[in-house]
Amino acid sequence: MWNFPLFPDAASSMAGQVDALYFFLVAVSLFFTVLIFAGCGYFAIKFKRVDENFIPAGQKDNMVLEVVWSVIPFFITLVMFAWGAVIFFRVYTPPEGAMEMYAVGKQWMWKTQHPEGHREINELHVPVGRDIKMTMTTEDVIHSFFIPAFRVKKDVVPGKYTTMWFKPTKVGKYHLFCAEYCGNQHSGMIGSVHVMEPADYEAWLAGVNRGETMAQAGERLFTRLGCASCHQEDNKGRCPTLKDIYSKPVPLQNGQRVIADESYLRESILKPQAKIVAGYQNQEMPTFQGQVSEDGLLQIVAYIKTLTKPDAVAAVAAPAAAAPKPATKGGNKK
Amino acid sequence: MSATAIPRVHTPPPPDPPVRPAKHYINATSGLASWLLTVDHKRITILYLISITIFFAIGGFFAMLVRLELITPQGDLMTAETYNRSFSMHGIAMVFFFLIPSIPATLGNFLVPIMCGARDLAFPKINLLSWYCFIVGAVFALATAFMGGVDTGWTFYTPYSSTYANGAVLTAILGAFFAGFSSILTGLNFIVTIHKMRAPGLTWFRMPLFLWAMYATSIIQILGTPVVAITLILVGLERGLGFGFFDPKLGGDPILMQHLFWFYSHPAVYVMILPPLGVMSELTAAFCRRRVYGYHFVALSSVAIAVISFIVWGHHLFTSGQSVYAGMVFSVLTFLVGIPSAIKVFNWMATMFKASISFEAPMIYAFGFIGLFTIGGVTGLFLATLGLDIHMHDTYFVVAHFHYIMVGSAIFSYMGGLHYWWPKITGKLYNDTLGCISAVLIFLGFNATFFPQFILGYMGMPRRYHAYPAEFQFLNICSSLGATLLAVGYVLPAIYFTWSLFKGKDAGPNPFKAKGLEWEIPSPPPTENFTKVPVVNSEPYDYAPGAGH
Amino acid sequence: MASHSQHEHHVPSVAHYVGVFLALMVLTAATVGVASMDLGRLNTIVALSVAGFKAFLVMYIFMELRHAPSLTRLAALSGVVFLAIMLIMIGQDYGARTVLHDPPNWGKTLPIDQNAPAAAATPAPAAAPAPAH
Amino acid sequence: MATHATTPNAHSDDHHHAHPPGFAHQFEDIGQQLDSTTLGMWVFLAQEIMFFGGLFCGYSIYRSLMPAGFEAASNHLNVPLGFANTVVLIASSLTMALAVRAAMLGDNKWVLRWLVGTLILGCMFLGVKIIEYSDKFEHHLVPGYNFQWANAAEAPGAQMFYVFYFTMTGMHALHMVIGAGLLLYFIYKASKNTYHPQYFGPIENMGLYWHFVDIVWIFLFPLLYLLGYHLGKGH
Repeated sequence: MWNFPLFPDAASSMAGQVDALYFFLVAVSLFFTVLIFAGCGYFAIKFKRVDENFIPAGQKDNMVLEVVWSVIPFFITLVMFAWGAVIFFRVYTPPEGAMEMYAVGKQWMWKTQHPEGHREINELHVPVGRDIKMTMTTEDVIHSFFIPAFRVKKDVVPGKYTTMWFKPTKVGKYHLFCAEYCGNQHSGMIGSVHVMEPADYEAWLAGVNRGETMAQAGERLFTRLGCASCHQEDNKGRCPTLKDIYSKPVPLQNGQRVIADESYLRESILKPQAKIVAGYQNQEMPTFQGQVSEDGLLQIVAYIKTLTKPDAVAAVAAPAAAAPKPATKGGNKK
Repeated sequence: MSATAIPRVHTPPPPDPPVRPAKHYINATSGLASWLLTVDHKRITILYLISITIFFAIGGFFAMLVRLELITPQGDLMTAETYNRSFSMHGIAMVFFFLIPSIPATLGNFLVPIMCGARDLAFPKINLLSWYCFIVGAVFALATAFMGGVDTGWTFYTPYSSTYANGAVLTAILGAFFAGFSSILTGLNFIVTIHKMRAPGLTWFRMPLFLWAMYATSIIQILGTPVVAITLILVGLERGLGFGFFDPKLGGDPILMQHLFWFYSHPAVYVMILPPLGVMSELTAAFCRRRVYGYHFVALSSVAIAVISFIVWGHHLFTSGQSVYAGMVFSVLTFLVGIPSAIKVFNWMATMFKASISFEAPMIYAFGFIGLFTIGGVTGLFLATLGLDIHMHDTYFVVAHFHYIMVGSAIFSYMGGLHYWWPKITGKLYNDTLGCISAVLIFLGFNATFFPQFILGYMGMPRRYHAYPAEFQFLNICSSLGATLLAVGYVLPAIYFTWSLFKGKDAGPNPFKAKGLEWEIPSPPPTENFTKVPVVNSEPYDYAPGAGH
Repeated sequence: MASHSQHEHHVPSVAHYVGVFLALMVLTAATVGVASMDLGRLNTIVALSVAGFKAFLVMYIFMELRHAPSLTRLAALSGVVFLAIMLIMIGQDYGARTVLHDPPNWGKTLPIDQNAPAAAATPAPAAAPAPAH
Repeated sequence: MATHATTPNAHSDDHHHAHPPGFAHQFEDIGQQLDSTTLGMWVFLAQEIMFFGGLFCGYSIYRSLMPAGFEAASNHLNVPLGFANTVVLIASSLTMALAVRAAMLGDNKWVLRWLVGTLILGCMFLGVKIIEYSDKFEHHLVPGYNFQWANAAEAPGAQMFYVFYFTMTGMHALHMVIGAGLLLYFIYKASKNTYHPQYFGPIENMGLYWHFVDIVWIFLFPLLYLLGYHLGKGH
């Protein structure tokens, strides 16, 4: 009870910058608060009413003074805004080549998953010094993945992926909270993030019973659900190939272009006709809504990512480069 | 003594004690029906005063439950379910049934017609309808409480409130809907009265600043409240009939519900703070015995706050999946809306310069308000800063910030206004020293309760937590101690106000020797306020005639 | 009848109202006519502007805004303006999300140029069989 | 401050000069009363605009997110019936305006006739709505109530369209029912010869409310009915 810290420990690359901004704002606020408290105190004492009938002199309104004490605070706030926006962008822009981790919020537990396939409940082991990109979603209500020590938080919204990243810089065990009210055990939906030395992390990863990796699980699902029959490697199937498409632009049938990121892949699995690839009008693909769990979707998406060779970034390898298959069945079922 | 010698003038012998008018609006007619079916704006003020005080007590009761539970890290006083229902009822009772109507429905109802020089509001029957809407909403809210309460918080976020929550969500939604409708009708009445029923000679810039604040508040009440009404109806339909407005399976987006909800709910917090700012201007002018410095700027800053408050709500959604660019737009606009509030505080301080400040109870409340409103305002800047809000959103820092504004500033100024106009409303004087003591007690209790929560907030303690990690316990204990002191502070005025009703001395028309139309009529005023329509031919607060801008 | 109240109401003639009614009928028919043609995005713009003009006609004539004091017009306008504020501010969030894609894709060096010719990647949609809906 | 001094218990001399019937005491004169009631009505209508605005906002966001589903679903609506309904409602707006005009002239007999005409047209409108709603129930197009849609791809968008179709037209129909109730009240008042050139405020406000409900439908018709019209029939 008595060993109560007054400041959270800073254990991520961004924590220092957020704290610096915090202290800047504390300083500015303290300055203005003391200025106003002292001013009020002094005026209260100095101009105390002594004589009932004394009428203080009228005051001339001074436009310049009004403009000054509006514009100066506004410029100070612009500084706060700019500094805050820069940090906001950095926190919500995962760097390239970050280690992909997944988290699925479910009413009152966090299911985290490593790319190597190991799954944890309310626990997250991460190596120190590595950029970690979290791709998160929820199976029911809105939760919020919040690690105070890393100064980072992002709501998870049903029906889409939200991402955030952090780079742990200090080994240790830190709190993991759910910050968005999600029902009965909202306060029970907590856990801990273990930041470990890379060697210890590898040992821990090896030690734990390594199930199949995400990609392998994704591949198994990919074949079991019959995706492989259409989406063939060399584009012979009735559907576009999925080779080399991750995070590259996909020309759509209505002329727009979309980045094939996780959200696009997930949406195309659940609602195939939402964004049909150009050149493929037929709507053969059934919706898999309800047949694949959130974890399964993450695994399939992870598998599709492995189909993109990292070096094939620059070339615009639009998947439909090959001649589009003529739509075998005209029109579409009404 | 100070360099400027204050002229020593022989004070005349005290005038004979004021006599209470035989006939006034309280004893004009008697009987329950004359109260429940009244169309006199002053009587409707009393009806509202009683009903919102009851809800202040209910909200306070649930607040004490929450604070008692948080003394220990592990949730042992009550189950998580009961805790969630307690803070939800605390939120709903306080926001919809006390803070939104607090000043507009009581001091506003009483003073707007009198300050305008009118006999009554433009639509007296609609004024009574507004109270009955409040009562229907109150019945629904109490029904919610007795049906086991609701555990969605006062924000009703979907999909939890529409599909996963169990509890009387639909009744709570109806309660909030009718309370909102009552607020719309009050706003409508004020706008038409201020526009169309001002006394001859009372131009816009001769109006007291309280009227400016009530006008700005009415704009928000009229244009904001219907949006939360439709949003709550949509949540109700999604829960009741399965219409999936925000259901992701139909392509719906829960963030749209947050957008529509906060489109009203942020201007709603300005409905809660604008009337107190108006009361503050009146208190500063009366107890510095001087016209408020920069009258035009303070008046127009109220309207500026009202308009800009409609485009800033996105700061509630910074971490909710809202686009980063929309976040930046909302962040810069949120800083913009903070400026008019700063202008007001600086102008009040400038009014005090070389003034003659007396320290009756209302002025102690005014000083307390300036302190707490400043802290509340600057902590708002923290949350408007994008980089910090990522860390602080949904933590106790947010809880502390909005309590500094809602309790520290709004209720503090409501109390100040109540102390200032109590002699006018009831014709009775209360014990002034007790008034000052209660102000200091509330100030200390309030700071002890909510300042530790800023520290807890930056430490990362999330909101609405039934149990929390052990290292947060000490600060939570301080907060709970402060809460008890705060409760005592709030009970004290109830005691000496009621005492003053029976034992208080008669207050003459102008106990504080202030300037204003309301101080020119007897207290308590007759039913028709003015026997002859007043003609206003001077500047507001003209303590020093001829000074002018 | 010399009404002593200073509100001398100019009472428009019946023909006046019937004329507006006919105009509204014509506009409604026009809306339906235009809607039957496939003008792509233009359909919505035309539909809304015609509806807006019809609404303006009803407000201006039927609801007596023509000789209403400017305050009443301001009240009418404020409703529309704040509705526009709501639509724009909520729309800018969804617009930013769909068009600008949040940071994970922002700043990528990929040629995400919406109107760049699709480098022979996709034949012009016309070549493909008529998009039978 | 005010030059007016009140003796504490001065008996309030009745200095009001003679007022036309229907005058409310809190006003100075009938002109101020008319201005105030009209302004009050317009402020109420501004609030109603924001109330329906929430629905229009939700509709436009989802329509931009799911255009295909919305167009397919909208194509199911019976446009000729909708067009007929629009004609009926604009006609009722005309009769309402003529009723207000008759009230301004103090001609209570014609006020009564035009109001009854408006009421009949309003009921016709509601009748057509009932027909349309029952048709949707038969085709299982009521969301949340075993909603069925052939084309699986557009099913979510279609259901969302019908969610907004039922809510918007339902809210509009509710306002029509309230309007019809008010019309009955005003028909009763007109039969009592209450309106004359100085006192026609209430009728004018009723007219404002009715025209507002008409304007809401003027926007609803193109947005809901004509959305998928260019896709051709039976799609």
